[in-house]
Amino acid sequence: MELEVKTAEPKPKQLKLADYKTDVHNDWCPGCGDFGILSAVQMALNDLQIEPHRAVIFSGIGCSSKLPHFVKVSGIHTLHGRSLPFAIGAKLANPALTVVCAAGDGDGLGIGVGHFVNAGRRNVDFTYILHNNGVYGLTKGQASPTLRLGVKTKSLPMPNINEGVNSLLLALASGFTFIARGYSYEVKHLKELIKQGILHKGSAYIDVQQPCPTYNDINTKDWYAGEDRMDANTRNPLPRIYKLEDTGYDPLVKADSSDEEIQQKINRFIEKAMEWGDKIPIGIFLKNESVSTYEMRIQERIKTYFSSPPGTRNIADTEGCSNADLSAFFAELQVT
Amino acid sequence: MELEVKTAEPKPKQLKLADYKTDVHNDWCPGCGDFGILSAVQMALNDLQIEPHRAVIFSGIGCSSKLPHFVKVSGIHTLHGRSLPFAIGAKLANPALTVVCAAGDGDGLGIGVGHFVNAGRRNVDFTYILHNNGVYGLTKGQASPTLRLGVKTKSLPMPNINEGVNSLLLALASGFTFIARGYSYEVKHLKELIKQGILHKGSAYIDVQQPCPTYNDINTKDWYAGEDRMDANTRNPLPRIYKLEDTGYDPLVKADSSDEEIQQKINRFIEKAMEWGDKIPIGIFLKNESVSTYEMRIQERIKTYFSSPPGTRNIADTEGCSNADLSAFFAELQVT
Amino acid sequence: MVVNKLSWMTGGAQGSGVDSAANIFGRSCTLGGLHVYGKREYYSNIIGAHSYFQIRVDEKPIRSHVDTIDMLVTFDEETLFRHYGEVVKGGAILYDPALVEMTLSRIPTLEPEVISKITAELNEFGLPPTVKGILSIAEQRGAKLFPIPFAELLGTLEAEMGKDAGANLKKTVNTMAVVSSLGILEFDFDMIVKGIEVQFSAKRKVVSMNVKAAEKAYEYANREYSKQFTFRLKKIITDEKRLYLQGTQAVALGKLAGGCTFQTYYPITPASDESVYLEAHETFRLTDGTDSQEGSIVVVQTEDEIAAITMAVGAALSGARAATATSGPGFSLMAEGTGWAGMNEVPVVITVYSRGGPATGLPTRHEQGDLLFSLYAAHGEFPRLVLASGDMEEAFYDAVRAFNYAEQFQTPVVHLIDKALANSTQTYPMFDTRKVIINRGELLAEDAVVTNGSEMYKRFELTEDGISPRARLGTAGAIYWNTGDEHDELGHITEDPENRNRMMEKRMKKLETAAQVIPLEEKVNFFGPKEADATIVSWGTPKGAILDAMELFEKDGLKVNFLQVRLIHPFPVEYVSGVLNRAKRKINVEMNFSGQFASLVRQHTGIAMDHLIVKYNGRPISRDEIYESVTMIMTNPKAPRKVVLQHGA
Amino acid sequence: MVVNKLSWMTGGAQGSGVDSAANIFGRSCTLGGLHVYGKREYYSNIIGAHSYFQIRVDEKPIRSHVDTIDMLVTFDEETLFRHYGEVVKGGAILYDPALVEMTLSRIPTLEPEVISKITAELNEFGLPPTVKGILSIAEQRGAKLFPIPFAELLGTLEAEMGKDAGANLKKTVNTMAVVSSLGILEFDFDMIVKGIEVQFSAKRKVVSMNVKAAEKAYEYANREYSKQFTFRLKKIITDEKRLYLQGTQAVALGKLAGGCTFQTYYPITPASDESVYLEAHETFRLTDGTDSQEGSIVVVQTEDEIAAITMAVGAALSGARAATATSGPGFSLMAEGTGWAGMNEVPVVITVYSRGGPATGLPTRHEQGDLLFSLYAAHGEFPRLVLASGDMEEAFYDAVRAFNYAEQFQTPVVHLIDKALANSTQTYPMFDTRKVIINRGELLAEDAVVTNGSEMYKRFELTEDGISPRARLGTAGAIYWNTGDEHDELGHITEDPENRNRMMEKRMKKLETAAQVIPLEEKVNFFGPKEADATIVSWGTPKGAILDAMELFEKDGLKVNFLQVRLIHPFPVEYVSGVLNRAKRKINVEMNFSGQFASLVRQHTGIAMDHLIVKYNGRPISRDEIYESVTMIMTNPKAPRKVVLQHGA
Ligand SMILES: Cc1ncc(C[n+]2csc(CCOP(=O)(O)OP(=O)(O)O)c2C)c(N)n1
Ligand SMILES: Cc1ncc(C[n+]2csc(CCOP(=O)(O)OP(=O)(O)O)c2C)c(N)n1
Ligand code: SF4
Ligand code: SF4
Ligand SMILES: [Mg+2]
Ligand SMILES: [Mg+2]
Repeated sequence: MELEVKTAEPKPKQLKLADYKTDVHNDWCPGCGDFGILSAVQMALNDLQIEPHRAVIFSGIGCSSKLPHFVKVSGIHTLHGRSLPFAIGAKLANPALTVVCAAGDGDGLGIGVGHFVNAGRRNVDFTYILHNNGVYGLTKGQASPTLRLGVKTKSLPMPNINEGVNSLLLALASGFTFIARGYSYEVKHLKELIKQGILHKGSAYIDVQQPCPTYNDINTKDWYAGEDRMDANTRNPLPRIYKLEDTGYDPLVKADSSDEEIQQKINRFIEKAMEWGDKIPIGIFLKNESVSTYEMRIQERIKTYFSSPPGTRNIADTEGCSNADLSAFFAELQVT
Repeated sequence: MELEVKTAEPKPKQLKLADYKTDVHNDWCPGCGDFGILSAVQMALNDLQIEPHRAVIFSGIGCSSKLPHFVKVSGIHTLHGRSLPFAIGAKLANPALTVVCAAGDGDGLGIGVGHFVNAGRRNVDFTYILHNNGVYGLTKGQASPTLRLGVKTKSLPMPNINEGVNSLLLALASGFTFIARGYSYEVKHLKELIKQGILHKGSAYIDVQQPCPTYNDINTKDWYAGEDRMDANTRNPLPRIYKLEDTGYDPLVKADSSDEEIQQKINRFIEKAMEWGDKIPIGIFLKNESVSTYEMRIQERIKTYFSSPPGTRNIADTEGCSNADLSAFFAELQVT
Repeated sequence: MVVNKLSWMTGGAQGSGVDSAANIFGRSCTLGGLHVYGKREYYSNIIGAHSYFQIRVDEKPIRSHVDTIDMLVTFDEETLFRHYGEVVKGGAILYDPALVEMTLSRIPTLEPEVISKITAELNEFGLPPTVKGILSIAEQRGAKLFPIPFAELLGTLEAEMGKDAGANLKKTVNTMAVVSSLGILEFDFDMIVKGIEVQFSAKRKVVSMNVKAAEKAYEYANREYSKQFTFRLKKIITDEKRLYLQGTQAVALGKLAGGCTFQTYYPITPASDESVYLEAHETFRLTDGTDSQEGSIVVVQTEDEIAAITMAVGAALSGARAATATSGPGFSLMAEGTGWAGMNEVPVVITVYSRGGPATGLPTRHEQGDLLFSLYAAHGEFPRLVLASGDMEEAFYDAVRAFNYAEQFQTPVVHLIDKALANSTQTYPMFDTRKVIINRGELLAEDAVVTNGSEMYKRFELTEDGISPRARLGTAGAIYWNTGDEHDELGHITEDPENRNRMMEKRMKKLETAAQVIPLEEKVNFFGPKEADATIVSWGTPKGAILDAMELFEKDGLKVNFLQVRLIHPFPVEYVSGVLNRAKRKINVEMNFSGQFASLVRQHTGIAMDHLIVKYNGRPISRDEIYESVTMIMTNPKAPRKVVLQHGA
Repeated sequence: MVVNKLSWMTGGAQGSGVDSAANIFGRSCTLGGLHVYGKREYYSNIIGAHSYFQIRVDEKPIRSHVDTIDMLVTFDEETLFRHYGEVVKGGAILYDPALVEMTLSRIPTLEPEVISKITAELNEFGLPPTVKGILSIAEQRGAKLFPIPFAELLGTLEAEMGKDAGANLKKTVNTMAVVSSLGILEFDFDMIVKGIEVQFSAKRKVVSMNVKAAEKAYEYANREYSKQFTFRLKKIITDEKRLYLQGTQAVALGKLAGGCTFQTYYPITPASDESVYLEAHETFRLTDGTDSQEGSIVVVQTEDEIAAITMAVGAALSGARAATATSGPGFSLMAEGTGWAGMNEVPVVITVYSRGGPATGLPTRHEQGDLLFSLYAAHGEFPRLVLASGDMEEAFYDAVRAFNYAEQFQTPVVHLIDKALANSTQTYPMFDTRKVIINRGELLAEDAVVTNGSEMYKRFELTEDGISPRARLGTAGAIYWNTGDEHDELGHITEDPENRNRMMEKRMKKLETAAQVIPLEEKVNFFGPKEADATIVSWGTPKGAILDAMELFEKDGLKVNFLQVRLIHPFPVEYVSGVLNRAKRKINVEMNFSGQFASLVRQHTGIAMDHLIVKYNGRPISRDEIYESVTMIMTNPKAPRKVVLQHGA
């Protein structure tokens, strides 16, 4: 499968990368992995030439969740853990919007994980970017749900007492139809993942390994780059990050894939998803095209859903009165 | 692996099954699958000869969550979706308690699934029984998170618009160390699962397929029994339910299992967990003995945790004054 | 003869068809031009526990239940044991004579309290603990006993219709019981047939069998008992168009009329009935005359109430008139999301159906215990509107207004309904959808966003009245930001103290604006004479019982007036002060323990109510309770400050 | 000479060592026997945004900050731009002369509001938008400018210590700036060395380098500027044992002293500092004299605040003194769990650290906006206690009392603390742990459950005072049930209306019991003369500013007294009414928009406050603000009813 997305031919009034940037002061720490994610988001939107007013970025609360303020598309900075239901509401009310969510790992996999699991069952068309830094950044470095058992980052008084959750596996179990992992210092690669996620029809989950130089002194940029382990021969570091697509991994499940094929793909998925430590794969783990979106399911019930969605349907007549003709419903209840 | 648990030699003052029953009127619908689960719980407690005051059953809200009132051990009928954190609090404050949770599928996998996922990371020693009936029983039959896409049970105005979640897969992704499935009309088998779950050191998850004759007219007792599909030859129904242990399936992961073995077991697990429809396996899917319990992790930090746990540690001296000697902490802050 | 004035009741195990039986009665009466008020009581149970349905019938509109029963229609023993004591002298008990030997101890669902009360009474009378025993007490107190030999009647029917009908015939027992009562009342049989047809419109097949059963029962009961009974129901010819509906339907219809296009919910008693109704009515026509089902509402069942409120808010951001409906436990989970909507000035409607609290409480029982919580839910300070409807008609129109207010003032609106209203049934003159005005406030049209090149659209522009022009997400030219943090006009985070002051003042200003803009008649209702010896103050569903009791006060020559507050927040301080300053004896009526509304009145006006009439046993207030308690307060100089009402099974 | 009376401030980017610098100052002063009050302000940011630390020093205890700065100690330009205007005539500004050419526009973190204010002022004076410009303004207003040539001093040091020290030396700039100020103040150098030692006790290696830097800075600044400056700090010999601590530490220590053995939390500003402190101090000795660390607390970081409250409740059921600590957003999520605890009579303590709301609001700023929410959080009615501490000492003892109340009355207790208290530092006489009495109420010992054969232990036994003997889960003989549904004495569900009444009355009775049992001195504090011309009423942290201002009123001959309410619920109605009925001019002081406490006073007493002094810009109230606003109200007959305080950067 091609990772790179061929983008639209330049239109007469081509939007530039700068058009996706705000002049809001960015107060992330120097060296924070979030900068790479921000760039990748802006680049992806620009590559896809999405008109800024048609895109909305939702976020929760955390360092990472400040992201929408730095992107010049509409941005809804919601509550801790709640970006998904806000986003789903907005998307279902106006299915023409391009909806992206940015959440922290505490935000999305701790307090907000109930929405994550339940979103999987719906397959609403959005792209969910999880800033996975192993810590609660904005509250000063407590362990996040992805930090592994026994790890002691800088600001923990004791080693982590909980096991870390494998978010790729969780996304699979929850039913996400697009599952990928990126790395915040592989900006171009990440940009392609985000584009693929946006183009995918359905719920796309992208786990992004994001170093937090301030609080996570274990999973640092150097660690990902393998600076702590040198190849005895080349004397070069042995990077932990590698690309799935370089191994011939095929994430595609089609509507007509056989059960056997699917089972095989899932076994492969799990094998890759469980890799950690010495080898950390990035790339697209799953792209399942066999599942309808929630919007399509609504459309089956409400024939005018796409043409006249909840957000923009006219509800009043020219005189400002309700235009709902409820006579049929009143008739059901009428007695005299 | 043996499913059956050899139980303690009858003690002088043997507790009888009746000792685990209350005389509270049971108001479940006739034919409800919950009755089988109730019996299995009572039998398991009795088989293990657990003294009633040492056991506590927690539940959420729903038909199924009325269960604790019918069992004569302490019973805490909590809030919708919250049985797990209540139970974990009680267990951590008194690790000598035998803690069982009973929850509905809406309760445990809808509103409460955030606690489920996060409980997996802890591995506190409890047994969690999920009454999986595909519906929200007590609120009159809305679709629960396990009901599959497109299924239209009796009380739904339209076919289900969400995909169902696979709770076994979810339990695996969350980190549960004991994962099983039972069927509420296989009471003895279920009883053994519950006993195994209680004896397991860590978080045990038992999904119980539970027919709700009132609202779920799809996954009925007859359906599980295969009454709708007859063997052409024998003219007997072809039951959907079968037992994993009859197929030689081995759920055991030991502390010293090799990575390869674990990967294999997980592949097998997933294959089985994904079976549905024509073949529905019950039995123990996973018993992972390689993970420490949360209580053990606390004990490593607080040496007197088991001997003097939060619930029963003495906090006052004989005169009724605080017995905490905080002089060392005050010294840290003292300035003159 | 008492004509067209009746208090009627039936009961039985949940799932045994009590509702459908009662509805046949209710529908027949309404088809015959009569008004009804019906009240349903049931346990938090699916099958087996006792439920009952009390219906009052009259020629004029009635709005409440009474404490007594003129006709108790039963087909099981539990209903007899629970309700025999409520039947008036001269009233009737219809029952199955096969049950007379049934004993009290055979009914596992009776609470110890109930058993001991009955036992005490039986002992007093020296009677055995059987149906026979309690019937005997009832008879001694003046009730007429009308046994209906169901088995016999069924036998005849079976003989007529053939054996095959047998099993299904048994299911008509409810119908037979109900129609027996109508037979005794000599009500127009055609109306009964129509009633059965409407009731079983979804199961056409059973109609004829039920009609046959009805004929038998009608004829038998009419023949045997009519002459002994002094109540009658007579058909009335009217050309008024009427609805026979439940509270949840009234709200749902109001939402549809009000242009609600997005509703989220998580199942909960009694709120989810509203959402399920909406789901089943998700498409409809528009008044543009086209034949297509262009009208629609998307109803989403969410994973919990946190998602319900936040998803509704998300939809509102995209421009939908969005709402969610819930009850106490769900509302508790919505606090944080409501605060976010307040901070970001998002119009969203939260319909809260109060039920018995705290915690899970009495999930199928009644209470008005969430008043103060609805005012203060969520940390911090932000504007919100709280309105409370007193009956179904108000609920319908308030459902519309809630959206208008939400969009006019760009803020969450809590619409308080309660269990009693949700599950009662009542006749109303047809609602007038032409009265439904849609006011979307300062919502910018697609092409209305004009920003000159360098200037951005300011979602939170500072204005005189606190209201900033609002754009939907997706509007060209109107990129903007929201954040739960304090923000500037663009919606970006800022912690500047001066901006903070301006934004707090801007948001809170909207409460003042709302207080000015909303007309008085939408805030309060005032009933009765201007000058009176007692002034009742209340909110929500006690309205019906109070209004019905006021007719009795008038008859008694007692001068009582009644102030109903509908807009709870912003509180109509001046008007309420005015009324209370004039009032001689100030009586507060509400359905909770502590008199929450009375404390709110004092908070706003400094005025302490002289008396609190409260009720917190989970059962709604009846007309009789208001009548008796208010009369007692007015006539007894030593009346206690707090009167706790106790009635209800 | 002004001796031992100083308002001092330092500031800088987050992460640049502002805190540690300020603490060196604070510690040195406290080690020298002086009292300090320190206030910290910072953005919701990790690195880079401006934070500042203001410290007042005095010989007697002080409890608040003031609006002016006597000494502004800086090492960056932003601090100069933000705070130059606050320096008093005769005060000093210490700064790095290398920064004087820095321009306003180069600082991206300044809000537009701040920039335009400074620009306006510079324009007025006709000065350029540089550090030089604002220093010139300050100088014209009478501030002394004391440049400290950090680069030069570092150069000398490097020369002395060798090149290797270079990089690390740079980090001592903060120390140098702070010590420079102490040098000018001629404070005892030994105390400074001790202060540095204590501050860097965890990083021993850097101590000597900092001491060297301190020597240089002290000597330079003392030599150059002492004579020009009229403030001095002098060491005081005292044998009073004192603590120098923060609010979160006071609460944490109170919890440990009070026998809290189980604390849950979900990270949130500013509450989590308390839990992190507890986690780092999870084992300790007991007073039985043994050497072992038998004392312990289990601290659990949960997945969210719903889990935090419910897990704490679970632990309480097992007998633990259990608590959770949170701030507004988290508390919003705890509503439902709190209601369950109320319904099941579970003792649990919820420490709520108020911060700027609504929603995410101003997460690192101050507000008392959650008062009414804390009273009504959760649907339905149940008893709860709400207490609010006014300072750290109260916070310590109240943390103990919260558990005693919770167990005595078997109900949730909300302990209101706030951001100002959480993050300020203050000196106190050593807390007396012998004063800590543990009252576990009716908690049954392991062997105390006596039930005769057939009779079961009744968890919810009906009693006179509403309190039923409580057993831990796991107690032999004491099997019992809890349910959020209404229940009988055993804890099983029942919907019986009479039982409902009894249980509601039983639970609510506990509020009356609490009101009777809790001694007045734990409910309120009264300060000042009995008769006065103005009575201030307040709650929580304004206490410090009010008390400090009262010293000024006394000097001015104004008669002012002050009622601080500590037990908010059950409200001390009689006492408060008594005080207010005697009061001439009633002034309410609190940190929120709408005057929540004033409305509560009116709700309970009918008495309207004459004036509200409120503040909602996110910054705590200062002594000067109280002094000025109260004086204005007392002297200006046209003083507005509502005075909004505005100070704070
Ligand atoms: C309900 C609620 N609880 C707690 C908080 C406090 N809080 C703010 S940010 C944050 C965690 C951020 O961690 P993460 O989601 O991993 O994002 P990061 O800062 O690491 O990018 C928390 C707990 C909150 N805002 N709301
Ligand atoms: C916060 C909250 N929301 C909603 C409810 C209403 N409620 C009661 S039971 C129930 C669902 C029960 O379904 P399930 O958990 O599947 O249990 P079952 O009845 O099927 O055994 C719901 C939604 C509640 N009690 N609390
Ligand atoms: S704390 Fe960590 S995640 Fe947050 S901004 Fe700093 S480096 Fe980034
Ligand atoms: S509704 Fe279903 S789950 Fe509930 S008691 Fe009845 S049969 Fe059982
Ligand atoms: Mg994080
Ligand atoms: Mg269920």
